[in-house]
Amino acid sequence: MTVVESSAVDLSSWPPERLRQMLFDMVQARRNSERFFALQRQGRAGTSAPITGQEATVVGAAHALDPTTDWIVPQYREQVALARFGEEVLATHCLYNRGHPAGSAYPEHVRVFPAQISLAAQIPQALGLAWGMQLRKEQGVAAVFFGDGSSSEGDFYEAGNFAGVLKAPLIMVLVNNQWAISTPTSKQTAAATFADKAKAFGIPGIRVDGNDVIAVHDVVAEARTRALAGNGPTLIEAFTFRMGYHTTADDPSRYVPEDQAREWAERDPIPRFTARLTNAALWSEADSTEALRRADETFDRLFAAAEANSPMPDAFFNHVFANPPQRLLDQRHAFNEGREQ
Amino acid sequence: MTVVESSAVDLSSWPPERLRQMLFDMVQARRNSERFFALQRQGRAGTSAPITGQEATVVGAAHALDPTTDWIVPQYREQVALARFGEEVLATHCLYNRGHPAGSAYPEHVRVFPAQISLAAQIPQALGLAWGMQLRKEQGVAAVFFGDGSSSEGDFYEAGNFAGVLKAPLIMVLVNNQWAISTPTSKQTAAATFADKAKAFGIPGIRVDGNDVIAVHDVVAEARTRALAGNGPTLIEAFTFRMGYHTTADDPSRYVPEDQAREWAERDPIPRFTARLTNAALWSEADSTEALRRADETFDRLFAAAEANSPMPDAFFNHVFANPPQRLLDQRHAFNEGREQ
Amino acid sequence: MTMVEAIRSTLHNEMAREERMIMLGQDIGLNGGVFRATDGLQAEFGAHRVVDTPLAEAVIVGTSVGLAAAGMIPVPEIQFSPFAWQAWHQIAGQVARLRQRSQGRHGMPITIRMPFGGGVRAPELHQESIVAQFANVPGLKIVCPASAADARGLLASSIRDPDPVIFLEPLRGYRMIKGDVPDGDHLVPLGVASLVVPGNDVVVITWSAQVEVARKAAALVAAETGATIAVLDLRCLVPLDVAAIAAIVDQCGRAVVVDEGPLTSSFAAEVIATIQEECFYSLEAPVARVTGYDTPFPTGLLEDGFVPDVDRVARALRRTLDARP
Amino acid sequence: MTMVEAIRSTLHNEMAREERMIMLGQDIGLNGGVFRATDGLQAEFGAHRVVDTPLAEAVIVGTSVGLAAAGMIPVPEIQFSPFAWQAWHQIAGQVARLRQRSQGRHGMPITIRMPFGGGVRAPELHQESIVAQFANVPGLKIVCPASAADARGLLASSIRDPDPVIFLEPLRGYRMIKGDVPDGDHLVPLGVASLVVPGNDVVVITWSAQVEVARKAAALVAAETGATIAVLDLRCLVPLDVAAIAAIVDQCGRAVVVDEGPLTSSFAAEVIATIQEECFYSLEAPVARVTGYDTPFPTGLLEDGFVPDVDRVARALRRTLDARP
Ligand SMILES: Cc1ncc(C[n+]2csc(CCOP(=O)(O)OP(=O)(O)O)c2C)c(N)n1
Ligand SMILES: Cc1ncc(C[n+]2csc(CCOP(=O)(O)OP(=O)(O)O)c2C)c(N)n1
Ligand SMILES: [Mg+2]
Ligand SMILES: [Mg+2]
Repeated sequence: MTVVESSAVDLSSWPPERLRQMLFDMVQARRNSERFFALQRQGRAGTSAPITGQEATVVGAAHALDPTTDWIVPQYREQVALARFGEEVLATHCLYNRGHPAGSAYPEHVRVFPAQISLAAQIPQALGLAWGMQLRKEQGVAAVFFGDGSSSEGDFYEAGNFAGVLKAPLIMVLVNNQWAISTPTSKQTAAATFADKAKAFGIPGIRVDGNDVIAVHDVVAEARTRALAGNGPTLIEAFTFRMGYHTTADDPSRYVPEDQAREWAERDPIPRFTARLTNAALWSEADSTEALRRADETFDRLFAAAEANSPMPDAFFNHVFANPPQRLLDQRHAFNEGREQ
Repeated sequence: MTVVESSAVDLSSWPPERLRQMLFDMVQARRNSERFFALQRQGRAGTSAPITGQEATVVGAAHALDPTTDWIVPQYREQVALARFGEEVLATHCLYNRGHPAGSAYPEHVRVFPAQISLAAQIPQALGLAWGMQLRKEQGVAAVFFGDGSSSEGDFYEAGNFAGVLKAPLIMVLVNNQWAISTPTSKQTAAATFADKAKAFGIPGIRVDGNDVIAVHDVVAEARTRALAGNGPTLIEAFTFRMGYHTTADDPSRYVPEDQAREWAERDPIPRFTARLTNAALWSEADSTEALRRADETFDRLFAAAEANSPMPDAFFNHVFANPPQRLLDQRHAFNEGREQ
Repeated sequence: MTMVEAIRSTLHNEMAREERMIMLGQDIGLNGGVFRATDGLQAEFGAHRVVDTPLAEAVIVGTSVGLAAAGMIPVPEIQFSPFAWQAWHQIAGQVARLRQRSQGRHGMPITIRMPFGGGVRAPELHQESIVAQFANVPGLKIVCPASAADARGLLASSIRDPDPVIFLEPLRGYRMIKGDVPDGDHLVPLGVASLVVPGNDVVVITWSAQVEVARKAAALVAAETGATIAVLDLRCLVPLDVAAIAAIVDQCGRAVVVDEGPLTSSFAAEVIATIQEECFYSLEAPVARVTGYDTPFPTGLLEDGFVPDVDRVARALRRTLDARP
Repeated sequence: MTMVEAIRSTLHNEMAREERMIMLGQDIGLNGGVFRATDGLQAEFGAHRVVDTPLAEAVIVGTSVGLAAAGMIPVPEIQFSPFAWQAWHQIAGQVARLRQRSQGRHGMPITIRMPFGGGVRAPELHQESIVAQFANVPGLKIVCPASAADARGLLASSIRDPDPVIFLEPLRGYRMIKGDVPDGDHLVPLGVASLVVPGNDVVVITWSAQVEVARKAAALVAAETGATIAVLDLRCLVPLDVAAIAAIVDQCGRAVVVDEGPLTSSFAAEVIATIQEECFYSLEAPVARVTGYDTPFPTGLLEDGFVPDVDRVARALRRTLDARP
């Protein structure tokens, strides 16, 4: 297992706009979470899972990928932070939040897989995507996100193990935010680190400071290079912290120790990267204000569009099959007749 | 990962009778497999899975356990080699072989769990047994056997991971016989060794020469000591070779390379241990002859008893529930009426 | 008392009564369960008896098998019923079979608790009704209380039953279903249906949260038509109270079965097959079924169209009453 | 040609026809499958298209989802159908839903092949019929050929179908079922039942290996009684050919449904519920069902008592013919 931190990395080799974009994406991600949360409390939005505290992990990884060739296979928390893969991700996720059937229907060119609720089930799927690209000789990788909790599911291990055998171009990003709802990692595993689990698969395992966007970017970029060179998958443990609620339905004050919350507030990835870019004269307070303003503007526009998008009541009959059986057509007909009575 | 071989171990500290018993058990185990195989070919017995080549692993492990306090949770291949846990194991397994419903119904004092067909499903169960003993403050361990193939199932990993958290008195004996039906271990995993998978659980992982009965005994005994001291589970990879058929329904000549079969024939655990005991003047050719005779005598007696034991045709209605629903009683009644027509 | 409080207090009573009982699942300890069904129990009985497990359903159920074999009484929780699929091989292949596989040696006095059913606009894979899949697994008992009192009586019976029980708690009923609950040792036997509304013209047969829907639909249509409409709460799908079903259907000659799952291979189909076997000659109209549809359980904006409601049950009642004999 | 040879040669043809097709499973490569259903295919098409996987059903199915999303046509094999339980969360929760979850973007043209059914005295968890559990999962098609020709025609249609198909091959029929098989591109559409024996007095409705049992029982009872007895082979449980069922039941007025699974919540119950919805007024006798029992599938010495046989089907036919209208 390799542990990676970036404090030593020299930012001068980076294009300034890329660095600024990453910070912007992080600010926007948090803002999106806050907006969903507030709207839920007002009764205008559904349950949501804030990314607060984990922005560096998702944004750093996304920026190491190429949205035109690589797939992101998320769990359920990352969608607010995937601006790198197009504004359509947030637009679609606004529908998701409202309980709209098209809430995971990303447009054809957006290489983001539908949200996964059945935890860890996305990992074998991401492996299949990576393997498929390999078979079809497409240059691309699949990067799958999943939590410390999800890593306890058989699907994680079965996929990691098979990925090792296939040497598939898969990047497994294990987001260790130290909690699975109320369950701390100490109850999730006795492994020294989650990255250690790579040993079981015969693949590289790397632990990275998940609150350090540059470090995350670099390990994902390296894993991507390895994967594209045919050298197989990598397991990356991004060590971070869920700074807020599991979801809008949760009350972390029941279980998160205050000390831990305080300690990690100081390691908040956004002030940290803001300070770094400010020191490098790449960011100013005005930028922060502007970033929030733009985030709000985007969110308002996309959420309003989602609110205006009402599915037909019978839309849940769509897309069950490409060739629906007569019996299902009959049911739809009866449903619509009933409604008309 | 520790790799253990025993060539250096001094046998003089061992009670001679224990050494002789282990060799006897190994000879008997193989003989049982041969007898089942031959009877199947004659149409008198059902499908069976020979232990040939793996006797040292099972017998060595069983002799490190205490049949009055420890549980053995087998897969489906070990039962012929569990004389240490009482003749009842073979007696019951003769019923199993015939397709008798009592084929996994070991008597109350025999701490052997029913055979497992749903591969790896026994591993969480063994963990539950170990955990239960821990909770009930019983001094004992559960030793679970499973194959290299089974180690690819989620159940193995979920159980190993939870075992690490619980520090349960569990010994996981991964019988790496290099094949899962026709699938070689190279297609099963890319891990350097199976013992390495222990890293994913934060528990000790040990690879042992599975054809060396003393070495197996010693690592299992050590794991048992550790478990009883409250220091948790151990994963033991017993590296061995399936010298013959997967089951009576299989044809290994389709897939096992001849070289490999030849090489491992030379590492056959029975000649190897026979030579060692013979060198130590603890065994003679006459003992081998006598061992086979006794094995045959036992097998004949137990198999004949099993053949004489015919279940009632409606016996499959027994023991579905402790309190069977009326509907099931009605079905049984109808079944019996139908038969009488 | 709400249903969730009836469940919580019953778990409390059973834990106090039987020291071999152990509860295990995700977030059931310090957090008291995502619906607070286990609130306070870890504080009272200790972290060794109310165990927060890793996020892995198969090992929650699989260890329960071993715990039972070791003499414990495990009461695992699956956080939402579709996640029982992750443990399906342990439930269908193991829990349901160990007693027979061992010819009675390893009884499986396991009660697997889980919420199910629609009405709370949760994300997908939270609200599906998969009762028919459980019911096709021989060796399981399936218990679905519809009232707070039954939640207590049936849960206590399930935990004390020597056989494995799938105990299904209605998600939207946790707080919405309220009622008096007998104090202390209240037991409701498994396999005895309850005729919650008597009637002579048609009967609605259902279970769990749909009992309330059935009551309302029955009242509505009774008021409209003057018919007397019975409601039979099955309470348990296995053991199925065939005698109670046959008695009320024979009496009414007409029946409607309501099931939240999809139509095809629903448990409603089993009830109808049973009715036509038992009551063929007293049936005056086809038995109607009101179920979900053969689609995945819809997302929040659409779920009201999927879950049987008063309107749909009422329409089925009218159609069934109108059918010529 | 035997059924297994019909399957093997069809897999061969489809692999040759569609280069995006990939087969994956345990022991399907060098070993050619434990029943030789894939014999020689790896040698011909390469180890990258006929893939021996690790022993892990969930990842076999889970990767198939991703392969499909990447544009491949996956044809995974589950070695014996009860081991589909290890992958149940991927089958019921994912394969069946990705098309809808993505609103049509990620179609799932996956055909999951697996043998099922009794008659070969295998150890437990090899011969169970779990069709009713599959049938309760919306989004899956379920195909069960009864003849060698249909094995070809339905398998080719399944593989070419854009929707996920559970393709169930009768274990004891692999070698016992023989018949002429049309050469080349023979397609049988999904969802069209086959009236394999016409008749007017009663119809036996079934699928897969039980079609042969039904034929024999029908012949036996027809000879005894002079009745004309139809046999309807459903071929597919989903799409269910409701029109064909209704037509023949309306014609005969009497029906027997045969299903190898346990009684409770069997697919037979679905067929009966459908019949009584569609044909209530033409039914002259209760529809009988002949199924397994509500017990685990028995061990070898006892399995003959569990699996419906000619004797049991014949008795159900006699009882149904004798019933007063
Ligand atoms: C298979 C499955 N089991 C249980 C749940 C319920 N559940 C939803 S989120 C969650 C915790 C997830 O923790 P983790 O994987 O660490 O992700 P995080 O929420 O921390 O991002 C649980 C138990 C689920 N969605 N799926
Ligand atoms: C869950 C499950 N999947 C598939 C099978 C079919 N099967 C029976 S034995 C076997 C190979 C087992 O290999 P391994 O675990 O290495 O044990 P070994 O036979 O070598 O002792 C397979 C695939 C099964 N019994 N259970
Ligand atoms: Mg987490
Ligand atoms: Mg093996």
